[in-house]
Amino acid sequence: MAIAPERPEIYAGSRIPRIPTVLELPAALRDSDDVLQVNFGPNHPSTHGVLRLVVDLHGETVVGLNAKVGYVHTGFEKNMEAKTWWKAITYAPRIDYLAYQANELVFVQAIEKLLGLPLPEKATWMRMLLCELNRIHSHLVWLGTAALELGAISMFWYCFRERDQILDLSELVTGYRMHTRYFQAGGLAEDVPPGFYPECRRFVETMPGAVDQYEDLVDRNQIWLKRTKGLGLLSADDAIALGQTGPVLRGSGVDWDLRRDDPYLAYDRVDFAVPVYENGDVYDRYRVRMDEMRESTRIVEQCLRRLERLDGEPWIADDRKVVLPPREELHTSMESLIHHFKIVTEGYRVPEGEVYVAVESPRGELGCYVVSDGGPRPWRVKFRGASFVALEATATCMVDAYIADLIAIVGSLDTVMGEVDR
Amino acid sequence: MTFGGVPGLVEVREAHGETTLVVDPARLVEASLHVRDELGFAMLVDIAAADYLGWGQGGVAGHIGTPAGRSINHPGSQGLQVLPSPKPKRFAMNYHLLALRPGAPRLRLQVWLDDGEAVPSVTGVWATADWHEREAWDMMGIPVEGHPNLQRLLMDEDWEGHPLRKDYPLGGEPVRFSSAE
Amino acid sequence: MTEPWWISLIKAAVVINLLLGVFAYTTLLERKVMGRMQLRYGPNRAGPFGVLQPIADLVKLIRKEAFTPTQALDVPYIVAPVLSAFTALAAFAVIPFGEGWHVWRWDVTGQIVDVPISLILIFALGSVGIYGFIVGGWASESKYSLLGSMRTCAQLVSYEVSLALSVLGVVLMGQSLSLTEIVEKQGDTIWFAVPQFIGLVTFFVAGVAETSRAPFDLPEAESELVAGYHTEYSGMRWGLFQMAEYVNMITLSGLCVTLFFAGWHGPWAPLGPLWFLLKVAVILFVFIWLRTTLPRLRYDQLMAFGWKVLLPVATLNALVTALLVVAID
Amino acid sequence: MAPQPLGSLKGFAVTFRQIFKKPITQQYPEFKRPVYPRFRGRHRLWRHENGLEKCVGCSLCAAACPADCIRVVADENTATNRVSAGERYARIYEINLSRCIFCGYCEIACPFDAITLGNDFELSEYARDDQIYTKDMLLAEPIKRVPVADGLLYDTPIPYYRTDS
Repeated sequence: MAIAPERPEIYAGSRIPRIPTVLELPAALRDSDDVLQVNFGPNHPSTHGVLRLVVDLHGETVVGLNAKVGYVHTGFEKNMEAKTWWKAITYAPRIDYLAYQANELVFVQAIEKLLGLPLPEKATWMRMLLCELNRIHSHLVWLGTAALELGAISMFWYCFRERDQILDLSELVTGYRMHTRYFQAGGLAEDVPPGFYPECRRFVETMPGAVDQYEDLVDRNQIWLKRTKGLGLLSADDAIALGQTGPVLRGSGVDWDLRRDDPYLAYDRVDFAVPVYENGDVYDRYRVRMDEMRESTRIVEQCLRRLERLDGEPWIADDRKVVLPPREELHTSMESLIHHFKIVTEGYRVPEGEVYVAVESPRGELGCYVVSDGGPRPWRVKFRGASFVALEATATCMVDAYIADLIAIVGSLDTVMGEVDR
Repeated sequence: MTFGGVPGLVEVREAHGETTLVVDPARLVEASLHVRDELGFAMLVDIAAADYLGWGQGGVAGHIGTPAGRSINHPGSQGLQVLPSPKPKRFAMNYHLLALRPGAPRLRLQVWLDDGEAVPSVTGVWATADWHEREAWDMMGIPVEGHPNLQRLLMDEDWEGHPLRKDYPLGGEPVRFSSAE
Repeated sequence: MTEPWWISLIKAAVVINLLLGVFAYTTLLERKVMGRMQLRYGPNRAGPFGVLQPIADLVKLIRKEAFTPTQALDVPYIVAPVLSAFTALAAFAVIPFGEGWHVWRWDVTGQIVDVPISLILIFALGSVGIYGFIVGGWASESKYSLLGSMRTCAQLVSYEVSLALSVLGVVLMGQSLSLTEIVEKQGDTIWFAVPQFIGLVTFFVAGVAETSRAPFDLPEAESELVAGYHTEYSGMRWGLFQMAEYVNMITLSGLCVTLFFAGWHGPWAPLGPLWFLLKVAVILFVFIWLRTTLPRLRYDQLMAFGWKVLLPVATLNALVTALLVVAID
Repeated sequence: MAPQPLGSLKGFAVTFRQIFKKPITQQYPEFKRPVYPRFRGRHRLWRHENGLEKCVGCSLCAAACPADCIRVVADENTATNRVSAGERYARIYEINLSRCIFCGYCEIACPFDAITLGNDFELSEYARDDQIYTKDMLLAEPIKRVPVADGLLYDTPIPYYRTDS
C-alpha cells in the first residue's frame, strides 16, 4: 500500500494561496500603517544558506511572505554541459552539499541507464551503505541547525559529534570528507579499503544510543513540543499538489518512499520501515527524520553484513570503453594505456537519449534529467532538487504563523540553498 | 496503461523504460488534467526545459557501438559518426509526472516550442509548477502563458539573456597562473 | 557608632569593582560551562585555562569601532546603554552580602546602603533599567531592533508583576521590606526556600524572563531578530548592554540568595560573604544550565505563560502565605 | 502521547552529564588530526631514485582536471639538460590550488605516477597569488607534515604512497 488508506484531514480545504509560493498581504491590511516589511536574509542568522524571505509583519504575525532565491546560483547545469561525463561527476555532489552522495548517485545512475551498464554486486551494496550514511549525516546537520534556531543550542554539538564520525568514514573510504566522486559510472572509484568494516560497525553500534540522547534532550521537552506541534501545517493533498517529497511528504501522512516504492540499488533486498506521521506539522517532520536515522542505521548494518561476504569481488564493471583500466596495466598493456588516454582526454561516449532518474535523497526525491546527443558531453543536465520544491511550500505552511514559527517552519522543510539555486 | 484518450497527443515514445507523451502545446492543460485525473498522475515532479539549438550539427561526435551494447572490437567503429535523430523544434519542455501508487509509474509529457513561443501554464493543475515554470522562463526564456507570477527566479530581475540557452556564452573568470610566459 | 558617608563610598568603590570582576568572570564561567556541556573546552587560549579571556574581550570591545547608524537618534542611542548599565550596577547597592562588621569605631553594614525599603528600590531600579533596552532598540531605527525592543517592553513589564508578587510571600514571612532583616530572620528560623518553595520557583522563572535569558531570551532571539534591540550596537556600547544584562543576572541571583537562601548564612562555618558568593555562583550555574538545555519560547507563549500561569501562581502563593501568617500569629 | 511535564527534565540530565566527559574538540594548531591514507590534500610531484623527474609533460592531468587549474608547458629533454626520464619534461608545471577541488582526477590520470595528492591540508595563504603552486614547490618536501592515521590501511596502487606521503 503506497498511500495511507485514510488521509488525515489536517485542515479543511486547500490552503495553497493564489500564487502558490507567495503569501499575499490581505486586502484589509494593504494600505495599513501597521504592516512592517522585514527582510529575513539573504544575510540572517536563521537562514543557513542565502535565502531571502520578504516578510510582512502585522505585530508578530506573518501576513505576507515572498521567498527570493538565486543568491548561490552557480550555473552547475551549464557547466556540466561543457564538461565530459567523467568530469561532470565531480560537479554533481557539490549541488546539494549535505547530501553529496545522493547527488553523485543520481547522476552516475543516469549515465549508467543511458549506457546500459551493469553494476557489480559489491558496488551496489557499497553505494547503498554510503548513501545511508549520507542520509544520517544530512539529518544530523538538519537536526543540529533546526534545534539551534529554536534556541536549543547544545543539540548542534551533539549532532556534529556523530556527523564527524561519518565524515571520518567517508574520508577513510573515498579520500575526502565531502564531495567524494567515489561513485563512477559502472561502480566505485576504488575498492573498499581495509579497516573500513570494523570502523563502520563501531559507528553503527553507537548511533542508536546517540539518537536516544537527542530524543532525551528535546523529544519530551514541553517547550520543544509547544514550538513544533501544530505549526506549519501541510495537508496530504496540499503536499502532493505542491510536489513535496521525502520527510515533508511523509510528515503529512503520505506513505511514500522511493526506496521502497520504486526500489533502486538493492533496497528491495534490505529490511527497513518507512516512518509516516499524520499531523503534517513541524513536529512530525522532525519525528520522521529521527526515525529515519534509526532505519538508516539498520540499513547500513545490513549492507555491512552483505559486504563482508563480498571480499575480493570486483567493484567496478569491466567495460574498457567507459571504465578506466586498472592502474597496474598502464605500465604493461599498450591497449590499456590507449583507453586510459582516450577516456581522460576525450571522455567516454554515452548513447543518444533522454532519461530521468530519481533517488530518495535525505530531502526527498532527487531527480536528474539527462539528455545525451551521443557525444562525450551531456547535452542537458537538469537536477530536480527536493529543497527547491520544499521551499515552494513555505507560503502554504506559513498561513497563521508568527515570526518565530517562520524560523521553525523554514527549518523543518530542510532546504539546502545550493540545491535550490544550483 | 493506454494513452489513447490524452488530448492533443502527438506521439508516444518508449525508451530506457520511460514513457514520453509528446503533446500539442495548445492542448497541454487539457492533457495535463487528463493524465492527472484519469490516469492518476497526481504529482508533478519536475519541469525540465531543454534547448536543442545546434543539435546534431558539427562538433557533435556520434556514439560508437551497437544497440545491444558496446564491443571494443566492433568493426568499423572508428570514424563512423552517428548523428543524433533530429528534433522537431528548438525547445522542449518536459513535465515529469509521478503517480503515487504501487510500481511508481512515471510519465513524461513533452512539448516542443520555437523560440519565443509561449507554453500554457499548468500551475492550475499542479501548484508546484509555479517555480518550475519561472525557472524555465528565467533559464531558457520560455514564456509561460497564464502564470500568476512570472518573474525571474534565480537570476536578478534586470538580468539580460537566459543563461541555459545554448547560444548564451559560458563565461567566467580565467584561472590564474603565474606570469611565467 | 554608625558608619560615616565616606565608608559607604569606599564600600561602593570596592563593591562596584568586585561586581565588575564577577561580571567578567561570569561571562567566562558561562562560556566554560556551556563549552563543557557541549563537549567543547570553552575559551582556553588567553592565559592558563583561558582566565585572561574576559580581559582580552574587554580590550577587543574597547578598541572596536562603535559606529552609529546614520538614521539613529543620536542622544537616546548613546544614552540607552549607559542608562542600562548604571541602573544595573546601582541595584546591587542594597543587596547585603555580609552581616556587618565592627571596624575600629564604626559599625559597617554588609551592604553599600541599608534602605528600609530596599526590595522596592531594587524593583524600581530594574524598571528604570528596562528603558535603556527599549530606548536603545527604538533609537537605532532598525526593524529588528524595533521588534526586539517591543518584545523587551512587553516581556519585562509583564514579568515584573509576577516577580514582585512572588516575593510577597517572603516579605510577609520576613515581615519586612529590608533585605537585611529578611536575611536575619532566615538565619534565626529556616531558609525561606523551604516554606516558600512555590515562591522561589515563580521568582526564579520570572527572574530568568526579567533578565531575558534563555529560554526567555526573546528580545534578542538571534535566529529571529538577529540580535534584537542591540542589533545596531557595536564596540563598548554593545559591551555596556551586555554588562547590564550580566549584572542584572548577578543582582537577581544575589536577590534570590538573599530572599530564599539566607544570604550570608551558611549551614556550617560562618564564612559570611563567601557563602553569599558561593550561593550566587550556584544560581548562576543554573542560569547557564537552563540556557544550554532549553529551546526558546515563542512570543505569544511567553506572554500566555506569564499572565496565565505565573501570575496566578504567584498571587495564590502570596494569598496562602498571608492567610497562614495570620493564622499562625 | 500523554503530556509528560517531567519529560522536560530529561534534557537537563543529558547536558549535565557531558560536563564529566572529555570534550571531543581537538586543539587544532597543536594537534593535527591524522588523516587516512586515501586523503587527498596538497599535490606533490615526484622524482625517480636517480633524481630525474617522473613527469614527462604529457598534460593528461591538465586534461583531466574538471576545474582547469593545472597548467603544463612541456619542452624537449636534451643531452645537456636532462630533466625527466622520458622524451619531454614539464618546463612549467603549475597548479592553482584556490581553484582546485581536490577530486584527485589528476592523480588518476597520470600514467607515470608523477603527481599524487598528499596529506597536507593546511593550505591557506594571505594572497591569492600564493595559492599558485609552481613546479619547485610541488617537487619539494612539504613543510608542514601531517601524521597518517594507520599505515596499514594503505592499499592504493600507487606504490610510494605507503612510504613517502
